Amino acid sequence: MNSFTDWLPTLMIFLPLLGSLLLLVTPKTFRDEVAGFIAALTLGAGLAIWRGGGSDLFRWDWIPPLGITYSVQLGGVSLALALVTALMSFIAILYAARRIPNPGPMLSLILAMETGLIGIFAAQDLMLFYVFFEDALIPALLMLAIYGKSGRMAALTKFAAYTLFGSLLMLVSIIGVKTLGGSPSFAMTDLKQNLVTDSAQTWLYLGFLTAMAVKLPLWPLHAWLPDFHEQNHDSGVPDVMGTLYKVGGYGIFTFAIPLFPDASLELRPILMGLAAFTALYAAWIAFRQTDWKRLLAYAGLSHMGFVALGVFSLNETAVIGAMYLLAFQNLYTGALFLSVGMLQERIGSLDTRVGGVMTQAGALGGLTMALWFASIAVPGMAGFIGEFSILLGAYQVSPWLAFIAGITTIAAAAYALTAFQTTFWQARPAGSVTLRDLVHTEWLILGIPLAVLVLFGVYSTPALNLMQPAVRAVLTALGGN
Amino acid sequence: MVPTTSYLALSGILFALGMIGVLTRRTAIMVFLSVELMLNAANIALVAFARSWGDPTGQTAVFIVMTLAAAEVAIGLAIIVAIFRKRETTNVDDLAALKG
Amino acid sequence: MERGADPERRPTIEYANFVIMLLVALGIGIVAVLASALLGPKKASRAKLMAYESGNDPEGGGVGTGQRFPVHFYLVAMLFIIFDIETAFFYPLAVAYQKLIPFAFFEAITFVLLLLVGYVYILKKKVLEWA
Amino acid sequence: MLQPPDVSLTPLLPVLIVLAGAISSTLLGFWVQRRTLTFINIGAVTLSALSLGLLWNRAASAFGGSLQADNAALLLAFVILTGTLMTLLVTLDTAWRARVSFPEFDAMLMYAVTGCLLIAFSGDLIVMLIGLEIMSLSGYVLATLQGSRRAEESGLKYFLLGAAGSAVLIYGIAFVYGATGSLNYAAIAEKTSVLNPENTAILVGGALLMLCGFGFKVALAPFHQWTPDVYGGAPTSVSLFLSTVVKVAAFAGMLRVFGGALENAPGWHSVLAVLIAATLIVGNLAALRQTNFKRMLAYSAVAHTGFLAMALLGTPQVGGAALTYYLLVYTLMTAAALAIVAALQRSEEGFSLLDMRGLYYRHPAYAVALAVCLASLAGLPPFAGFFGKYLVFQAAYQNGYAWISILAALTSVAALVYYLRPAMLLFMPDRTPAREYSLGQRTPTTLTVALGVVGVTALGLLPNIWYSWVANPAIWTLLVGR
Amino acid sequence: MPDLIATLLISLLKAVLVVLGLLTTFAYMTLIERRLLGRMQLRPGPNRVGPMGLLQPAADAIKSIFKEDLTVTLADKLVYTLAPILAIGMALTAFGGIPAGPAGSLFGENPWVYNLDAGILALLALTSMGVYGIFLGGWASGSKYPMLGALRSSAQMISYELGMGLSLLGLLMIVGTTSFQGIVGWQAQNGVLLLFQALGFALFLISSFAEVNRTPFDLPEAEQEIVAGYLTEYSAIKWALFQMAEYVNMITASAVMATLFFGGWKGPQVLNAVIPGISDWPIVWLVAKIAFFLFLFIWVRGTLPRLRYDQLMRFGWKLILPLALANTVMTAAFLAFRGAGGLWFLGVLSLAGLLALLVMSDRVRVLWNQPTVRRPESEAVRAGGD
Repeated sequence: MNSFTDWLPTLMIFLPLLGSLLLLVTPKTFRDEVAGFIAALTLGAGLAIWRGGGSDLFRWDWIPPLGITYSVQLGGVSLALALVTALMSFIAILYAARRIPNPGPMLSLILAMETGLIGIFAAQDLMLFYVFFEDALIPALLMLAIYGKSGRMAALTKFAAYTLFGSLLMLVSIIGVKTLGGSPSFAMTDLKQNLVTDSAQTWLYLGFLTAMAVKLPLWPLHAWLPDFHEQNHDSGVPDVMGTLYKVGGYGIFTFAIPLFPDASLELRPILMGLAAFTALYAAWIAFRQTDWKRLLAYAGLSHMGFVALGVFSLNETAVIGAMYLLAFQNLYTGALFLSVGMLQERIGSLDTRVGGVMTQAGALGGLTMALWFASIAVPGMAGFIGEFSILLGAYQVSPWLAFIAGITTIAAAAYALTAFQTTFWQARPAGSVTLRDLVHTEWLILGIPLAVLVLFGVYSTPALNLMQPAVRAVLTALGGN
Repeated sequence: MVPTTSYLALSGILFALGMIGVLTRRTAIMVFLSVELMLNAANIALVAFARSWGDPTGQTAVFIVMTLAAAEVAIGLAIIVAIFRKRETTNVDDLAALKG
Repeated sequence: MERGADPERRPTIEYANFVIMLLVALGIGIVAVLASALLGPKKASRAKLMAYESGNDPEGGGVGTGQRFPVHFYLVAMLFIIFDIETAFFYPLAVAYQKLIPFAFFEAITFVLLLLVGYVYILKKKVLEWA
Repeated sequence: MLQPPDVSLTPLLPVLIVLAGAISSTLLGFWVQRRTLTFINIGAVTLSALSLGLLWNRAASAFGGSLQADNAALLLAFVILTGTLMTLLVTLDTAWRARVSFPEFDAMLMYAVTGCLLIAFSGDLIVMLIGLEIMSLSGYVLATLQGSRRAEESGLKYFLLGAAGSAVLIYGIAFVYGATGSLNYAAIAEKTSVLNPENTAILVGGALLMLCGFGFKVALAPFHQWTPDVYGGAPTSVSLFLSTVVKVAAFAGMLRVFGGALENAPGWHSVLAVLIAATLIVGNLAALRQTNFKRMLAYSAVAHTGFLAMALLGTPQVGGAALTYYLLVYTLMTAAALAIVAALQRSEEGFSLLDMRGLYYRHPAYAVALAVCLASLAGLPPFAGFFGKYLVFQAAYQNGYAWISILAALTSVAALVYYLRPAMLLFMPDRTPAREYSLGQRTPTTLTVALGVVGVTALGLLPNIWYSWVANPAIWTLLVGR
Repeated sequence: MPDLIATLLISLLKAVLVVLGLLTTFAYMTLIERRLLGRMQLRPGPNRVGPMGLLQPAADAIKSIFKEDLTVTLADKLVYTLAPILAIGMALTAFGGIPAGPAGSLFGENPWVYNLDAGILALLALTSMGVYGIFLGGWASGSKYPMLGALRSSAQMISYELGMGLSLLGLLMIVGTTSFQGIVGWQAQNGVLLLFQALGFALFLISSFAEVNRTPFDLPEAEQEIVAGYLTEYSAIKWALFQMAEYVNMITASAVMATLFFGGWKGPQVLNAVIPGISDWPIVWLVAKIAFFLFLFIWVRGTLPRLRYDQLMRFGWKLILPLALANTVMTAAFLAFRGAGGLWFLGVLSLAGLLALLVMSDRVRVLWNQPTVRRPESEAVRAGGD
């Protein structure tokens, strides 16, 4: 492999950050274009890596005395997630540029956060992972701070407190993994050869899990999520990034399972139970929401319960499904947040009971409905493949839990369709202003994710081919099922 | 020859008295005097130990400590006087502009 | 040379002598005060016991009532403390001076120079002026 | 005819240069303006820092080992001088407004730095004590110098508690001397490795008393009560100095004494661990409740004391490196944050958290810089504060104090919240009129802030810039000298 | 053990003797002083009580004991009573350490009450304690004038104490011991220290005048300025005790000067040629020298006017203190650089310094004479600011 491809992941990680800094000095008139261009370039870099079949591990000793390395690799699951991130960031930028009056800081922050997110996926060193993990937090917080609503301070505090509570415990675990295992560095390659054993492993796993459970999120560490989404800017752009930031499932898959194999087997029933409960509980709560943002937040939570169920089951099919779902739920949940943003722009509210939107804004309604179908796992959409695989895999491990999770899909249909119906179909109150339908880039913003969802719902082979070897590699390390 | 422990007991008592003074007295001057008491307790301990080791280092240390005490007196009194001239009180409890 | 004391105990004896001297000296004062208290007449009146203020009725006064006086006196007190401590440092050096030459010479010069810094400072600050 | 005495003054060079600056401030103040003095002092501090390079790896010592210019001392001195430089730069701008613009201010500052350096260079307890007292006494004056009610009050509190702390410390020194018969670090370390039982009690007592004394100086709970009042009540540039340089020096002393001389002494580790736990809890939780930014930073300084002290729980080899790394980072970020406060505040009370709302739209550069400092203080990567925290966690962890690490991690959550809240407020759009000084940006302050922010970022991205200097374990095994 | 008790009893006896001797001297000092002053001022002085007024002291003593002892209402009773006792106690104790002859020369006993190695230091410490007596006395009176007087006196005494302490440093460097016996012995061998420390002696002499509150430094009792200073509220025996302390201090100061600079209890060695051993006669020489200094005290009182307070303080701080330091440095430098040479050159230097000072006295006088105009407070604060 030539040196350029070696550098490609690094380029993909830091290109957005450069762009973000560049935006600070860009004149106002070009700002949107520059941001879009950078995001597109990042996506292009990602696609280039995909074409090359993923990148090799790139390792550079960052801080030798501490054993912290800069190890990055994009391939398999991480590449898929990075691609989705790049795509959704691009779309978020498109919408932000159109929708937000003074988008400068927002665009910068989206790009900065993109760096953090891609970094999270690319990191193959625990410390580096932690660094990116925290880095992605700051832009998210700033977006909330700058563009949020009146109650943002409380939401922000809650969000930060939960995340950091978890991540600091994770940090202690990380230190523990290296110190107790006696590994020379924090790079995954070294850590895997120096596993911690016995009860210490369980404790460290728990520390790690706390962070990931917050970020999944998993009941009972999810309380920050609805507030976070509700208080964010109406356009839904920060929510897209927030959705992308739900990297808990990935973290457990890439780091926790290989590093704590015994512990993850030991704790499997409890964790699967929690996951299934989260899925069902979130669906139930979502059903009662009358605010689109909160509803979507709980819907996302419910999906994350699924992802967690898949990951914790340690079953190959389920894990692949989980990763698949994780990747693609970003697309539809993100797109749905944007559609909600468009809706809000038109009717000035996020209420699910405005009624009659469909008659005046058919295209918005139609695309939104299609995205909801993806969300509730209608066959032919990418979401279906994910959820189905998870249930299939989980059933082999624990039929009852799979059954509980299965109920969730029905519940999902219920809450999604109810809300959709009250918003778009029901009779429209008299005296409302007329609504504009989708215009210009809005078509692209909702259309591209939908297209991708349909594409991978129908023709899933490329994505599965990408993920399967990675998942298998992780799970074989467990020593079979 | 008086045993070292007696000196230590004396210094311990002085130190304890100073400590009690610091903790219970409310006038700046009295707190300050209690601190001086503690310093002298330390001096006694130093001299006693110096004698028991037959080593003059401890005695030179006493010299230093005395100087420190003097410097503390100078600066401490300056601060106390400055405050007293402004508000006619040196009661520590009355100083509450900076509350926790 | 000393009577009734081996060299080992001589300092202790001398300190005992010192205490005796101190007690006798203080005793004289106490005896005198007591004698006067016993022998002197006691015909106090209110006017007699008033504090003296050039014939006027005294205002204020009394111990611990926070009488104000020029801040200069505080300054003198502080300067005294500082310089006196310096002197205290100088005494051992002076006594051992001839044994410690040349080190002691540089030591002394440095010491005096530092002292001078402070002295010049207070001089320029006009602490030593009484106007 | 007269031979100069055989005393090598080279190891003293950095101290002497700073002392020369102090003395020149004392005397020249009558003839030249204070700004000129400050420039002279900046020059002196820079020279002193350069002379550190001259002494590097020479392991020089003077006065029979009472003064050690070993690499540990040089590194600590470098941190001290950095903090001093930043303080001096800030005072160029703000001293006039803070009504402390007289030569005495500079003189006291430089005397304090002389003391700080002496602590770092100390080779026995007496030199350490002298340095500590020079530093503390100058500190009391600095805190009071403004002459306002608030400053005087803070000065008195600082003085009374500081003096009590010194007394306890000296009593501890007396006991350590009693147990070992020496005041020299090396001799103490030698004696403490083999102790007969009756002396052990005295030694433990002495170590604990010294710990309490140092606890006062570095503001370990429950000896921290003076900190918020003093840092909050003193002029901001003084708070800056006290919370960086003075604290660094006090920690240098702790490192010398506990990491070196008393390393093998029993008992103090566990007590220190308990104190640290208390400090972490008290400092972080109290900071959470503050509404004044300066006061919040004061409590955060208490909390940071807890983190810093964790390094002392590690072995000297690991802990010394961690502590020194963290100290520089701590100095940079705290100084930069307080420099911004000093530049923007309307009164010396600093500003309330709510005043910071929307600062980004009025002073974008300062706001971003402040946010970076806060993020670094909070320990968010990639800023250097993170690696500082990481290193001390690791140091404590490796030496068997996992529970402290976990507690520190948990209390850090509170820390992150109270740091991030103002950081976020900075960026919240705000229509109300500005409540800070509008003519903030001036070259020296900007320079200080830039130094802090660039330093924090650079050390975060490439910690090796500084860490490779401090990481050599050989430096810290010789904390006591030969 | 009986041996020890005997030693202590003898010490007690000596202490009582010293105290009685001092008190008698004090009593007759007052008479002599008044007579001498009278003579200087061309008037007879007290001459009614007894032949030549010789019973005057006894009359005074009886009077002060039988007078009414007042304690003003607002006074702090305990401190008010203790202050004069402290003053006289310290003054008397200080004298006990001065040797009056060689060891064992007083009927087989030592002609001193105690002999500490730190002789000079102990003496200085004791005389410093005298300040407490004065200050506490003024403070405890609970009245304005005594308070101010006490402050002034204390400030004066501590200021000159510095000069006094520092002016001895050169002497100590030369001799290398603080024990009186050692110093006397050194002088017997090398010549009296006055020869080598003329400047130091001059400074010590002046400081001593200020320390014991004698003219021209008798501000503490300057009746014209602040009533009677710290003594205002004192009467009867307590007042007498303060007076007593002052005179005893004067005697002590004379004795110290005699011991440190004039060879102490030893007479001039040259007289040994006339009467062998005369220079070693105990007590005689010391008494003679003390008498000389006492006369000097009185003589000065009859000659010089009193200084103003600001002049006094400036004189102490601006002249005595730096000169004492200079003397120290000069001696130190001389000792360090002299090589094998003798001390005589130091004597010349010292004397030259003293003479130079006298010659330049008009220039030097500016230091303390000219009142400086005090700047307004605000201006002083701003000075040097930017």
